[in-house]
Amino acid sequence: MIGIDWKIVLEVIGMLIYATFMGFIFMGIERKAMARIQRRVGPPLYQPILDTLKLLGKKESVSHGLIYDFGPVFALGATITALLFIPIANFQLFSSNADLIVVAYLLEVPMLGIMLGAMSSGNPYSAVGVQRGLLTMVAMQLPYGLALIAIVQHWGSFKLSEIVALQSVHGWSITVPALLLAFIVFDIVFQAMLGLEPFDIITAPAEISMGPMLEYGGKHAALLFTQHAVQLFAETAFFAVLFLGGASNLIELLIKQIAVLFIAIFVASIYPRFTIDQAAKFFWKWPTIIGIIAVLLTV
Amino acid sequence: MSERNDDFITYELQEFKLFEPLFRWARKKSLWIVAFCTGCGGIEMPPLATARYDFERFGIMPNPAPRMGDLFLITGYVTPKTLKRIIITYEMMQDPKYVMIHGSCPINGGVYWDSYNVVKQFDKYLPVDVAIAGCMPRPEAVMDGIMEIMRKIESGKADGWKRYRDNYEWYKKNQDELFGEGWREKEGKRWLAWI
Amino acid sequence: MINDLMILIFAPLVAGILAWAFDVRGIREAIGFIGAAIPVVILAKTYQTVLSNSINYTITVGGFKLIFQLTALNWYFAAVAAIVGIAMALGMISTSRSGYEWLFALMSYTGVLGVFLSQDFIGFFLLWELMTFASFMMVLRNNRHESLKYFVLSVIGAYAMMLGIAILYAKTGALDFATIRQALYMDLSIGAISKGESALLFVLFLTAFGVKAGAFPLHVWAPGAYSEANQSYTSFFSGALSKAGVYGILLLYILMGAKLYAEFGTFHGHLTFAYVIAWIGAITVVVASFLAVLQEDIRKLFAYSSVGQVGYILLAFGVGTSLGFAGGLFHVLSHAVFKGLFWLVTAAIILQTGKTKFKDMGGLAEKMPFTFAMGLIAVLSLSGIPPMAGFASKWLIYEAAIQAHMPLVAGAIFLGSGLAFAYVVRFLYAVWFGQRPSDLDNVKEAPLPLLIGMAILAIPNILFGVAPGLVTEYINKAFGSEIVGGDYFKLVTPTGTYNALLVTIVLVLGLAIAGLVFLYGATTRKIPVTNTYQSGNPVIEDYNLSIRRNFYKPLAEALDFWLKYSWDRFYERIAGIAEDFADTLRQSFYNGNVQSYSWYLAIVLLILALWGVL
Amino acid sequence: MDMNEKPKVEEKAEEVAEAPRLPNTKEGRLVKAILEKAPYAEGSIRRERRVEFKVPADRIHEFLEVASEKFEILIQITTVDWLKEGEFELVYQLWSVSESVHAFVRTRIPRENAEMPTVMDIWPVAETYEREAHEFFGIIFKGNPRLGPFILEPREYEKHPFRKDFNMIGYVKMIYGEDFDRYDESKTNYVI
Repeated sequence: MIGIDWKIVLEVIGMLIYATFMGFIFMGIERKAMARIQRRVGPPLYQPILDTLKLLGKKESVSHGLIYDFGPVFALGATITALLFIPIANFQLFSSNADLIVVAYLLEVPMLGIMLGAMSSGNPYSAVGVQRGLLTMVAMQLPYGLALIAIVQHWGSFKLSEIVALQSVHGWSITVPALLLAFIVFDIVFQAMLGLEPFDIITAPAEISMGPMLEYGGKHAALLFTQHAVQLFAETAFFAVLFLGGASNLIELLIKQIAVLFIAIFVASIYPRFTIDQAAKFFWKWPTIIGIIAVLLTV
Repeated sequence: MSERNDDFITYELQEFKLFEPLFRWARKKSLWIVAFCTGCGGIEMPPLATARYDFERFGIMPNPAPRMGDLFLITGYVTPKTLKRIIITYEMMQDPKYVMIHGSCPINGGVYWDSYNVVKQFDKYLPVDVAIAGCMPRPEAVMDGIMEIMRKIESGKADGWKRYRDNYEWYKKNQDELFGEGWREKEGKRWLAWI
Repeated sequence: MINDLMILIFAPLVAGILAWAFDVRGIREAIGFIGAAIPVVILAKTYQTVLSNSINYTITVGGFKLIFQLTALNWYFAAVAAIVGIAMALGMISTSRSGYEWLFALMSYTGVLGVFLSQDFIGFFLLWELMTFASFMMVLRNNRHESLKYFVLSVIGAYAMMLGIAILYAKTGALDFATIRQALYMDLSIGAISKGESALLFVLFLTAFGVKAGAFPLHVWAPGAYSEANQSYTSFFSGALSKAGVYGILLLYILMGAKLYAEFGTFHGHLTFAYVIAWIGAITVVVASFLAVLQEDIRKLFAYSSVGQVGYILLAFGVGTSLGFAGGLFHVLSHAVFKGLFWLVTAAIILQTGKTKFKDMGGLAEKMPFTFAMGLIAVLSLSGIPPMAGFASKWLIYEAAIQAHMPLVAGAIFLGSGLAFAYVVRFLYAVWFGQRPSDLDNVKEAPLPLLIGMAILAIPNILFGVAPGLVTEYINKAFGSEIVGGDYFKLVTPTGTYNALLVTIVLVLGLAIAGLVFLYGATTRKIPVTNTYQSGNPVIEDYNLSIRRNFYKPLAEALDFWLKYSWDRFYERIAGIAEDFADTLRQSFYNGNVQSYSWYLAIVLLILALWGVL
Repeated sequence: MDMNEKPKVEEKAEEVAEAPRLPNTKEGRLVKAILEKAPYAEGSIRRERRVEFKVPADRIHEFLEVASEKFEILIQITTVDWLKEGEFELVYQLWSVSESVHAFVRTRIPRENAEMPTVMDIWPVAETYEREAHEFFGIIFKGNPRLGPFILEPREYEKHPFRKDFNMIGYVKMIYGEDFDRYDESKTNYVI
């Protein structure tokens, strides 16, 4: 149907390798920055790569059934799909074929993959983790939607490449007051999507020992770590494209992504953890109110 | 329940020919500690993660899930009741796994040498890679132990898990001798009333 | 050609009567299946002719002229009902216990087809009542209270429609749609129908169709009725019958759209009356989804989910733009397909395990693999995962809602789809995964006809997910104008694109890459469910390892302020008041002794005399 | 049984006079008040904020009900095994939040098949302390529903390990066999 033109195929392969590598480096930056905030030396930047290699190199691998294996594979596949539909710097990849809503939904799909696998492991802790993950997702869906609607209404188009073009002409989204509110809302939701501190109810390390990922070891955990890395890269790119005007080349995009990451890290290293119904109440109070104001301003 | 363990032993392992040196380096540089503080030394581990000693420099991170963890710290005296949990958690960990025992109690019973409730020699029940002397060793001694286990992994001598697989019958005999045959069933039934 | 329509409409009814007559296990299933298959055949045959012109058929019955017409639009609705009907027939082959169920199932099938095809209010009303009566009888067989609730609300809807028809007849003097439409159109200038009357008409028709579609305040009957009827019939009940309500709303647009626009004007750029429908749809989506998440019974969960999904369609029609109609129509098809599939999966589960509560199910994935695979397809489609039909229709609705500058309504959809995701995963966890209770160990796979029925409903889920262009191209022809561009695999709207095929291909490639990484590692070893990490404690068979009861307790706590109010209890209280009033009336007036009756007569005569009438 | 409880050395000097002159301090008034209501007990003041009562075994439940108005919290049930006198000494340690005074209520019961009424009806928390006392000393608390193996392994539970007549060295030698190697038969010179 579509002629296989080798330019896109090479771009895709190059982008996947670049995104995975940078995703791991972002996780390394995350751990290093949190360590430096606590006046510790902190691990080397490439530590997540080492962790994933060690997990992949495990000599034994355990599984609770077919769906237990399918979960992480589906999560990583969905994240790679989401990544390839975002216009990253000057590479358009497939972004001309999909728009904001499709990418927003593709970024939600890995959650289903992880939940699928975690549920089939039959462990009570992972069941509690699944319950919390779903409730967080339900809670953040409304503000997340409102922020996206505000952007679309302001720029009048769903296509990400068009939004980037408009931003390069009229200036970044955050310069518009209404979209600044949407920026705040999206940043809170971004914190929950990555599972960083105030909202790491899903994998609450002390309470329910790693939440859904509890029964994952060896190569399943390696898959989940790679998925987290690619998701980190995809979501920071999505954030940059929507609010910080995308980027003409990779370096500029990298700077914007790291800036967004540092906002999340600083918030994460300060706040204690919400309980799940506090998080739900919080998401339906402040981010939703700000989101509604932003949406009404841009109508 | 006991026959289920045998397949856990007879299951063949994955030998990575090409990337073995890379994986060995990765295993050395990223050890994850199973956050299961067994005895009185559990409180000795957090100082290692604080700003002064910071074992995260070496890529060590406490991890609550045994499936992902590979370094198991036995800190302090080991009572039979805790030993049952340690054995179950140890068997859940995935294969290249290492055990490090802190303090003299797991080595030879230490101060509780004559107590009915403390296991005298931990080594009879689970293979040990590095033992650190001292009635709760100071963080410097523990860091030295960590250095030691990293050197052993690098040189391939940290083969506690291989020893466990090879002479599993001997370990199992000792365990059954202490707890009695089929102790997992009995233990599970005993706590059923409370769950 | 002419009597095709008659065969199309009344074949199921005839088959139903025959099946009821020959109440023998083998024969009535065969007759019933044939009765359900005939409409599919006729619709397939008339596909080509419908695209160009419409087929008409008029018969005069007792002085009334009934007109039946098959145009592109109602062919679409009839086709949706036919697909779900054939799947229902297959499902009922294995789950129906008597001819009674076949009779009333096929009678409601005739009613729905008649409603979609009729072009005048008499035929429309009669077949509407036939449909309601048949579905009421299906529910009456299992649970009197729920059927009574359904009956009362349907009667309210029927009376509202009757009044509306009467007013229209009085005003325009005609009963068939074409002349009414013409008269109302001309009425814009004359102004025979005042603003108040058109508002009354709008409210009457809205309640009439709202009851059947399960709109917010009138959704109370749906959970009870959907869960008490025979489960495979419920796939038709919620898949096709609720579409009759939605077809009614569409009819409202066609007949009175211009009039209502002239009367009520616009509000912030949207048609006022359409904005009301949109908000009813949005509230239905949010309320029904929240209630669906907190349910403990598998049937109640899917019942509330059906109400919520029909709320999506109402919302899409409420948006009022042509893209809104396209999205709504596409969602009619995708909802009928994945909800029908869900109900067949529920039928299979209840047939095999005999249990309906979540707390005594679990771990059925190994025991019923095919049903589980069908359930997974339905889950992916309902929660709107890209390669499925559910996503394509939701994507169109999002586009329409945001493009028409209805932000808060679009926000409601986002919340609704999040909740849909939550309750669907709750179903997956409670039924398929986790630890299997000991009494479910000898559960076998569902019988063959049920599986075929599920397969029939699963194929369109995937087909229209990967190639949504097929449906949107037909909708463009039905509306005559080019609403959604793009070829079979790509949807192009003025503001956004969605290439379904490319998304599927890239998803498959992604899965392949992830699979490669997976295969590289050590070969996996299967372990029993008791070998899990319970912080080291030994786990034995009779530990309860899965959360099956009130899975979303924190959400219930976060919402306890809103959960205090329930329309169901409100209606029950009104019913109670009405009953008490009737009792007091009976005690005081009709107390049986003749003297008081003579007194009443005397008083009435006196009043009439004073009034000077006598 | 408390590990960190310093062993009780029996006070040499008995209370001299029959009706002890209680100083007019907060503790004094408290003890006087309780002694009026429970004449069968003897109360004395060890030091500021610590009070002591001796109560005969059969009247203990009644006395504790009286004391529970003033002493709201039951901190611990300590058991002392007097092997030579063939008696267990049960010490109910109470804490009065209102007057912030710590009370020791002592009773003596014979060692062989020791029986005690439960105090769970006064302080429900007593269940755990009684189960512990039962497991380690074998005292039967009538009315406590959940006596039986509590923390220890069932094998050690039968031995009631904290009784003085429990031959620990012999038991450990039997359990751990050859790797229990650093002892000398006579307890005189331990070889560490």
